[in-house]
Amino acid sequence: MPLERAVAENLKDGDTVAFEGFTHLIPTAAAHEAIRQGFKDLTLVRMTPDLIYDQMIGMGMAKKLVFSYAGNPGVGLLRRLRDAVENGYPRPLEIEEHSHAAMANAYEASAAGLPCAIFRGYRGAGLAEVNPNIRSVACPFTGETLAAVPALRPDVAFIHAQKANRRGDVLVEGIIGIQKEVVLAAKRAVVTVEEVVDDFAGLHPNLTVLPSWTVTAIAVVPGGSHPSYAHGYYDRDNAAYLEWDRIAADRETFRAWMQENVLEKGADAFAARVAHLRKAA
Amino acid sequence: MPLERAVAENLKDGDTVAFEGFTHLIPTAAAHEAIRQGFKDLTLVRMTPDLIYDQMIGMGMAKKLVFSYAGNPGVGLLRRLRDAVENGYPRPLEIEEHSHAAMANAYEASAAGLPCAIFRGYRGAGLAEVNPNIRSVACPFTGETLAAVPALRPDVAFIHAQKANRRGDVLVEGIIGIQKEVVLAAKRAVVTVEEVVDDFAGLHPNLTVLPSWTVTAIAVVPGGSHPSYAHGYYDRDNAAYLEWDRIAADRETFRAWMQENVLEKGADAFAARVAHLRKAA
Amino acid sequence: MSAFTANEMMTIAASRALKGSDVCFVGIGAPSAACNVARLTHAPGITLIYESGTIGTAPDVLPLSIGDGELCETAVTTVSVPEMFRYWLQGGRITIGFLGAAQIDRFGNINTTVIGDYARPKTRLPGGGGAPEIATSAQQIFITMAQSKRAMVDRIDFFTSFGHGEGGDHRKRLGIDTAGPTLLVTDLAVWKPDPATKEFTVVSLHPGVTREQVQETCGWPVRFAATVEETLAPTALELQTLRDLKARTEAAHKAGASAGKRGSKDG
Amino acid sequence: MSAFTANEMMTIAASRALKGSDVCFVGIGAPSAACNVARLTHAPGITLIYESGTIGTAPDVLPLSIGDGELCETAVTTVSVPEMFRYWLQGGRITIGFLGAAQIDRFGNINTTVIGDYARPKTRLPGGGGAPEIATSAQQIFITMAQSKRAMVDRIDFFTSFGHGEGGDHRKRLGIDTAGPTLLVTDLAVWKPDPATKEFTVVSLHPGVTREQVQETCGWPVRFAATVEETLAPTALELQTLRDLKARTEAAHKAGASAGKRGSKDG
Repeated sequence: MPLERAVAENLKDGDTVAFEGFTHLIPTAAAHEAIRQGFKDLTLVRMTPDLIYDQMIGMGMAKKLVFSYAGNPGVGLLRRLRDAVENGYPRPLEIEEHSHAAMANAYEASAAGLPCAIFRGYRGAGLAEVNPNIRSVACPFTGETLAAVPALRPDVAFIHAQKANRRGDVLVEGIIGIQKEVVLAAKRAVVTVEEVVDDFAGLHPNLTVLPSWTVTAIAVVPGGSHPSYAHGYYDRDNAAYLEWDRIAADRETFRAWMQENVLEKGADAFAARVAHLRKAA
Repeated sequence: MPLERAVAENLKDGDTVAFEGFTHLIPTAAAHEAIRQGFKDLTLVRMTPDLIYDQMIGMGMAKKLVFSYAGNPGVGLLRRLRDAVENGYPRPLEIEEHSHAAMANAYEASAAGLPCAIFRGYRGAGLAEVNPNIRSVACPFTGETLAAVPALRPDVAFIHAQKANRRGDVLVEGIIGIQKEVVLAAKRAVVTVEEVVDDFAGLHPNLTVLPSWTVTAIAVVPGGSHPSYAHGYYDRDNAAYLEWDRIAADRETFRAWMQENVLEKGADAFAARVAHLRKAA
Repeated sequence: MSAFTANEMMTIAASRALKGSDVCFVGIGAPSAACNVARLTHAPGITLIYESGTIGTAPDVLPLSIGDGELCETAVTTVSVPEMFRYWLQGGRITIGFLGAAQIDRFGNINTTVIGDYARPKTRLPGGGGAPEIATSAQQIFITMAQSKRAMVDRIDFFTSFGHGEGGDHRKRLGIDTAGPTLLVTDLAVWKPDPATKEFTVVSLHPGVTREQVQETCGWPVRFAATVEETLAPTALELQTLRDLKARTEAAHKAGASAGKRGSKDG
Repeated sequence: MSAFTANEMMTIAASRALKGSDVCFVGIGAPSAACNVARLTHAPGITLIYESGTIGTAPDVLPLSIGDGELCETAVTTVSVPEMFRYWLQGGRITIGFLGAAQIDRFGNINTTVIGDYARPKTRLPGGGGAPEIATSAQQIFITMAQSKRAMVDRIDFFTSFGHGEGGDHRKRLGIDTAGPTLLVTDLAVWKPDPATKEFTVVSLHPGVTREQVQETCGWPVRFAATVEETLAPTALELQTLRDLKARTEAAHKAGASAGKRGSKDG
């Protein structure tokens, strides 16, 4: 299905939405489509909000951010996010902050149908004092106090993956991150893929495959995770991450860049962006 | 290292030990070596005790069994285990009985370093009334009552796997069951493998590999999971499972069979047992 | 159509209750045969899951165990056992849990644990395995078993897995929000729970079976629906599919010699 | 030996603290460089783990992010992020957690969350990521950072991750049974916690560094060990290894053009 329709049919104003990807397979094309469609009042969930959430926050689409590490990976801070948190520009942003362990466990618990996750965490950590969604339970055998966080159940999850087959099963490989858990945790799941193949015959039986009936919609967008990368397809565009630091530093520069590179473009622009990052044959 | 030494150095009388394998990759050779070395007062842990625990219980080595399904898979009951539970022969057997979900979660929790596992289980189930290790916790967010079981931390785990490399990393593939969790859950882990290869170069990055530093000892025993199977090496010996029902039905027949096939044999007997089960080239 | 056995009728009647959109958690034995007949006839899209971790499997022969190699070789993906019980069963992904039973009562409560007292059993059965959580996490439970007074009893000796408890809204009172047993297919009849009491009620008799035969092989006073239909006899396709499946299975499982023969296909 | 920078000295001094038997949870930046220099010099057996799920990785160039493709391509295995935090970190498999810091206090407590008040921050930093649990689940914590009064402060603004708290047995009082920060390597000195108070104490000054320089770039009154040694200058091998690594890294990361060049090796 075209990405435009997949996004329109599955995302609504006010939704809690996760565009997940752990440095690898970040669903940039889907995020840009959501920006073009101009959704409002979103609660954005992600372990590692990076460029795409900086962009959505900078465009004023987010009322709340649930996260565990908000940086431009390997570069520094996220300047649109800072502007929203520090100055309330373009609108104030409520934040719910966790550790990676908490977020990973919370997605996992939701995929497992549980209302909460327990883990050994947050001991001595300041977040436990500022986030009311960090609570505790006592182990009924040892009495040990364990941290508890609510399961993360987004209304909709977006991920990028390498391949789908004609039946609609999805393959994720390489750094698989949290891709499987977020799809199983969410009420609806939209996947962009690099390509569609006839079938997955010959694949090793233990790979990370999401059966077709766990996925709501699939859109083919080659290059759709640029400037992140897709293992086996193209490399990370490190220069784009460095460049983002400059673009996001200034409100006007940011606006102009978004206008030119997101609002006036479509999903078909991504293939060209990764052309120079593909492996030599 | 020779299996004899790997077992002698890692198993002691009175240990809590798990010989795990979920229909696939059952560590029969290791269990037979333990029988030959005549350990006593073991607490045997396994989701699916089958022939090898029937054998160890029939030989009087076990004082307790922790399990979730005690059958001869696809055939019926375990007759030596029944004799121990129903008649105390050759010695009484204490049992701690769980569901599969509970055992799987308990191994998982132990691999994850937690003191207990919580899950949505045992609702309306009789086991919750007869097993004091089934307790509950309330979700601190929803108030829902969830089942809790203590983490399973065996003194030693034995598994069978397909391959090790020269560095000592271990590959498990196909039906991976609980192999990884039990190794990470146990204090010591002994692995028998079909073969050793130079390295794992070219393997897909997301396969189930246990790094060398998670494994205490490795012994090469081709055919070591007969009459179970090793995916990619040989098929399940269904006839042996059917035949076991006859052997185990009678105390004397059992004793004679053990004498001939276990006590008077060594690990090197396994290769021949699977010769007719190997795939045609 | 040629004659058929009661067992064949049972398997085929059970298979008809499955839809192509179902995600089915399959027990070994009669459930496995019914699920695979459904897959090979009217429900090719059905997803079969075995608790060994194999998701979307399509075996050519019936497995002897829930972890046979062919289940993995033909699956969409094979996951670990903890993941199976956490993401797939507890995660609410299973539409139909298909169970057998050593003992069952009129409310679909199942015992596969012990005959007699738990601490001092007359017969120690294998135990629950996955059933306690299948019974409460799968959206619906189908049960299939041959009738006998030993198996269909007034009171089961142990609650291995919870059906409708004492009937009525007992599940809801325990906070269980899945439907529980919604179908029982025996070698004689098709049963469904009464909407209010949740007692299993005969809704259809297999061809040639009388009400008396059903009562004679059941340990509680059998209730029949207002209208009891006759189960449609197996079609030629259904019967042929089941018999071919059983014949392939028998050939494959006969002695260890199966390996060589299957090698050329699997290798 | 040729001259070396303070930053090079810092990385190399940190690398020396790692052993071949260590299983090291690696943060990006200086920790990553130190870990890889150790691997390429005296500790080839070391296991490097990045929180993206890559276990036993051996990158030829330093990754810009913790999830670069080469980490996966050279790893023994790559697991999911939940598994990484559950089995590998929380499971107690990590001997050394290697962290950087925006702010640190004398007890090794770290802040990477906010400068100023949490609710109304002057500067919103990236946050903790994996650090809160690395700090308590890894058997020991090594920290490496450049000294400055802005970074080494009397009181940190936020307890992102717990070091020795108020010092002494504070960890034990919270039920934390791991050792916590046992080493701090800056661009000027090597610090270790006092056995009793747990306050970081200078045990070794890098060549040419004075006590005054250490104090001038530190926001608390610095304690020096009874005997303060001089850090061994980088060996030729160490320096060459680090510089080669940095040169390879720079070449690889320069513009997107790296892909074509690396293709022949990776493909």
